[in-house]
Amino acid sequence: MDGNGNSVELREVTKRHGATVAVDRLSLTIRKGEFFSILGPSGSGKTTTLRLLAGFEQPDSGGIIIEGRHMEGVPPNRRPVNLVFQNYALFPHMTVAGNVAFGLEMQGLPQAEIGPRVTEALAMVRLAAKQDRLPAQLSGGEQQRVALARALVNHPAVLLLDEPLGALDKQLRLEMEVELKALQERVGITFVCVTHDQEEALTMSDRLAVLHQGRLLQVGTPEDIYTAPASAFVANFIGVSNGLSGRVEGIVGQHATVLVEGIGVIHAPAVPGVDAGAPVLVTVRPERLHLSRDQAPEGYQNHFAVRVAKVIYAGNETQYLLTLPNNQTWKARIPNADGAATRFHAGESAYLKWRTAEAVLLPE
Amino acid sequence: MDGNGNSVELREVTKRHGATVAVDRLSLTIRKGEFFSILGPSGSGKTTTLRLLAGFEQPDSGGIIIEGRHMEGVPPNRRPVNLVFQNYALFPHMTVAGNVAFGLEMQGLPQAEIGPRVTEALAMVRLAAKQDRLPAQLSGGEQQRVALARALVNHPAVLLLDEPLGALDKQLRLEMEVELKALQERVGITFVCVTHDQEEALTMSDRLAVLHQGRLLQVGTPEDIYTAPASAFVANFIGVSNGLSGRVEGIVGQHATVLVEGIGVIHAPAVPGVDAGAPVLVTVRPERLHLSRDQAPEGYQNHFAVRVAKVIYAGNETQYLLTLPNNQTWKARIPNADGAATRFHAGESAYLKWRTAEAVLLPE
Amino acid sequence: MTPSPKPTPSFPWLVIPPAAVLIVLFGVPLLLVLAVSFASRGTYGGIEWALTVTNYTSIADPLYLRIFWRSLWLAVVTTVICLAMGFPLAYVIARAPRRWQGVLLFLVIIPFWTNFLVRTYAWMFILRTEGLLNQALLALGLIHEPLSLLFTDWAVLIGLVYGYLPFMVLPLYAALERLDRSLVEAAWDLYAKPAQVFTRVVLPLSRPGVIAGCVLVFIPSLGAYVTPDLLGGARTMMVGNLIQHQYLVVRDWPFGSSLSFVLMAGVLAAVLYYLRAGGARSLT
Amino acid sequence: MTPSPKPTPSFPWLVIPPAAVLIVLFGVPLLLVLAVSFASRGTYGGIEWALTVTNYTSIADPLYLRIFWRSLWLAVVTTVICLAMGFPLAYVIARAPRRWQGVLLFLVIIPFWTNFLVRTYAWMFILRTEGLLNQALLALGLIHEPLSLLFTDWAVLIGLVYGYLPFMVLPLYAALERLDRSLVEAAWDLYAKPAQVFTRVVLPLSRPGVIAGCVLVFIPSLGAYVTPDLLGGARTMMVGNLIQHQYLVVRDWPFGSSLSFVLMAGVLAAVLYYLRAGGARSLT
Repeated sequence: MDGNGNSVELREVTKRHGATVAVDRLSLTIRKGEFFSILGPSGSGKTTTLRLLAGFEQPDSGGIIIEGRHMEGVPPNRRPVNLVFQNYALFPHMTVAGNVAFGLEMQGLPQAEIGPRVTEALAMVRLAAKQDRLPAQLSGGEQQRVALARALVNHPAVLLLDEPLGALDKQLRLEMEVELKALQERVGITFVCVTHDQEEALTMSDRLAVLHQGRLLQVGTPEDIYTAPASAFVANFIGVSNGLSGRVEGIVGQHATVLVEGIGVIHAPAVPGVDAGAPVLVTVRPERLHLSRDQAPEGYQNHFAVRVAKVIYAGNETQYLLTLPNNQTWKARIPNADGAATRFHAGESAYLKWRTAEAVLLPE
Repeated sequence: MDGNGNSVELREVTKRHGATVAVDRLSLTIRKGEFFSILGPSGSGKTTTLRLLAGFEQPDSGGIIIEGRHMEGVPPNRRPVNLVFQNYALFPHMTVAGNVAFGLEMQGLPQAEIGPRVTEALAMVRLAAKQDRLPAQLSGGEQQRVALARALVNHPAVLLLDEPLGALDKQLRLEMEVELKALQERVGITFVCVTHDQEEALTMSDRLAVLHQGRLLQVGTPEDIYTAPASAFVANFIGVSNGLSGRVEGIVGQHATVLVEGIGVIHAPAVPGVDAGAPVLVTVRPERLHLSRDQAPEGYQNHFAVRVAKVIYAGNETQYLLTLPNNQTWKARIPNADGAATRFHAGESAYLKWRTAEAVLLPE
Repeated sequence: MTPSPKPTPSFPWLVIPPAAVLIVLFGVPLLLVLAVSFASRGTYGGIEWALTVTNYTSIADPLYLRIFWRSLWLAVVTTVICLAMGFPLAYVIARAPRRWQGVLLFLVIIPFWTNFLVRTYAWMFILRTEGLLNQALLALGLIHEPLSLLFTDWAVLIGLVYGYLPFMVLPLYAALERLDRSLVEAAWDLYAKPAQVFTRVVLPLSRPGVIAGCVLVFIPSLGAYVTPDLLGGARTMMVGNLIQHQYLVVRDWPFGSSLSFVLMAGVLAAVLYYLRAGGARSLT
Repeated sequence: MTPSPKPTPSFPWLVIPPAAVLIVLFGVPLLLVLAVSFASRGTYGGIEWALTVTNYTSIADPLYLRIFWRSLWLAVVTTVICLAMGFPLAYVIARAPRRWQGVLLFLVIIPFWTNFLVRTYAWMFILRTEGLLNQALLALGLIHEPLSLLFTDWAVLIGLVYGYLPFMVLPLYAALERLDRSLVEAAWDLYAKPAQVFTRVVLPLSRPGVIAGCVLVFIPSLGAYVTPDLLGGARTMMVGNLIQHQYLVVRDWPFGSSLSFVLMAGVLAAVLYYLRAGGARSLT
């Protein structure tokens, strides 16, 4: 254990698969006891990163340090990490208890110690009653919990999770998001979770990294990344964003004005490194927009007329596709809290409004 | 074609699989040109219903009428319906164009007519450029669109879709929800879609049916079902709901008062058939709740003190787990629109408030 | 999500024995036979190491070419009959309830559990002039004179089909069992009649199994010698009998070896087609 | 989502021929052999339909029992050697890059493309006193006197392993190729050393393949007659030779039939174990 509180460090790690660079000079520091997610689309290198940490693959260059130990040449069976596989990879010929006991047996623990630890791990995932079942006799959600118990029973320094909720039904997924996070807080182990679902990553993680084509785009808390995405890709991946391309007209303190062709002047918070004259993308999230029949600004610094192109009822909210004066289409998500009366209809005109602070300026 | 505007009718249809009743006296009417969804959890009989419509299975009793024709004894190849399979079921040994042409060839159309219709169908799903590829060379989303084109090219009276978006990544799923609905409006064909994802069903459907254990629980527009669920099961399945068990104290016009042990009197809209003294469940959706530090009612008829047990940041909103005075846990989803300053922290006390109209009363 | 090469523990100590086995056990005998085929026959049988190609040139004799031609023809017909009979058999087994599939496969293989010689003799009892089949046909009044069935091409064909049908059924079953049922349903849904479902979807998708089955039946049929010996008699000699004759009776091992290498060359043509069609893996 | 029975187009015209085939082609010859085994030998060979069980009781002769015992022992040893050699071979093939798997399987099967008789003679050339192996060993100075290799149990074992190894490799390959790699990785991740991964995960999960391979090697080894005849000589007779002898030389078909039925009964014990273990489907 090293004293600096880091559980995992990747230093300039590169990994090629044939001609493609799966992971490209990736440097990351994951702290002890945090729930860290690696978020990215298919082919972003997130699964390769996990396999490098587990030891199934070796980096072409760069170093991996887990709990202060260099991992070069250390095979998976001698690393203080355990992996929860995407397909669970439960041993079909062993019972639930047999699966959970496997890691302890391989470590050569005495039977007297294995029994109680298996019982404890199964109790933790609420499966004590099914310890004599075979994996094929369990539901998907139960198999997932066995896979968790099988890894956690070894008290690894780091638990690796590969799309842990990907194979579950939607309802179950929402429940497991909460449960997984609660479990992590209880056991206090570092969790490193790979996922392509941004909602999952935001909900569960203490911090997360966004990967794209093997490169690290941004790392930070869910709120950092959601409210201040570092690039248009991150903004889009974290939740569909509306964008307007323009040029910075002027900057006064924390306030920037952007001239957008066909629309006019837009107000947004200034960001370091973006000066007057620079081409920028102004992004506003669909749920930060306000729609009204009233032309008055009502305290919103940005406001202009739009046409409602499409209305999608989605239970707790209504989604509107809006045609802007420059013919771009934006999306707005308005809560349904106020009832049906205030809702807009396709073809109607409306006023779109948002506050300066809701926009994020990205260099183009 | 019959004159009453109905595309599909199921009359008291029952289907057994061995000892289990997969579909139990199901009666449904689906109108011409509507996007109709059948929503239910695993084992609710929704897939069996679809297979009965496609003709792969025959009902044990009851009748199925499609476009005015009784379907008894009519094999799948002679029904005016086409199915988009959950796994797409594209023929791996045929090109994209070969797959799309298959149905037309089997109907014995002349080659001169098949060519243009295949081209048109592929253009509709934006895959004209890939007509000579094999299915294995396409991405999941592209395969899905080929499956759609292969069914739609036949101009069926009814298009059946089995979990059409189930195998797609989250980002793609959200895009396809909008695209599928737009496609349906363009071609004007009746769509019958089976899904377990309530968000998908709400977003895409004109009307939907909720199934549970082979029985029809409720049928109506998304708004009907979301705002006025007919039972606790529907309320829960359509979106996690908070519930309080109590007894009706009194009813005055449209207004009911419910006495809940440990909390007090709750106000809710009255529903027909529920009289004073009846045991009821008062449900309020997480996104209809309001949380404040201020004890004043602010126009909310229901309000009491709660303790914040857990705070989950989820990008556009924050989810709170709240401990009620009677020790129940409720969930509240509060938009993040107001910024971080107003957010609550775990362990804090707060006041939970909601308006009478936001609650739904269900008989217990 | 990302597809990636997945190195597993490589067990290096496992790699050396199989390499040695393949070379020594399989390679050496083949090379030896090849060498012998270029030697001469000694005065009293045996081998004289005088390098010659006469063992190959003398195959061009019309007598031998006729035997090759007859063998080829019988092997092709056997393969076609096995395919025609084996496909429905395999299809029924693959579509049977899971627990029945094992039993049905077992029934198909059961004849293999008895001695091949004994089984072939059983066919002699059935087919000979005073045999079971003639007696049955006479008793039924269908014929008035016993038919000459034994020692004809028909008897050899029956024996070959009987002997090699399981080699056709097993790979076909494997291919059909793997066939995704939703593809069959999709074709049915897309207006295909059952016969069209079969020809347009089931048959093309089981092609690797068809190829594997045909190769596995064709090759041993071509080289068969016990069946034509017992059921075909002297009139229907096949290449296998010719080789057996050279080895056991004439004791001309070099000529027997060259015959079997020419046979192998012919077989290689079929195998190359088979590999090109990617069918090799599907035979398991 | 719901699992449900999925009736596909049923092609009823496909069901009748296989039923007929199974009964006529497979059932009748077996029943005929069974009938013959209860008949008597005629004066000049042939069959006399005098019902008797002496063909079965006379098997109890110590001479025949010794032959049964030797056959059993040789078949067991052959199976064990094939398993020990076939498992690493199958594992290497199953873990090879996709495009190499077909080629490697082809190499394993290639000896089957030549006449079995020819291949067995090749082993005679290698093993006899003045054969290739003795010459090589003498030339290397490892021995000074040629060894007597031919006409021993060792020669028979080599011939049997050579002949039946592919029957072991193919089902093992099928089982190993199907093995989910993530299970191997999971075991490795859970602190198992490579040898433990092998014994705790790879071996148990390929059990159906092991059972299928063992049955497919054991049964023909037990009934083999060409190999012990050519490589074992008179000293190592096996049941297969005994049956062959009864049929072709002594012409006592009833006794030959009873011998082959007793052999089949012994084999059934193995098969029942095999079916109970659910291995039947995995042999394809």
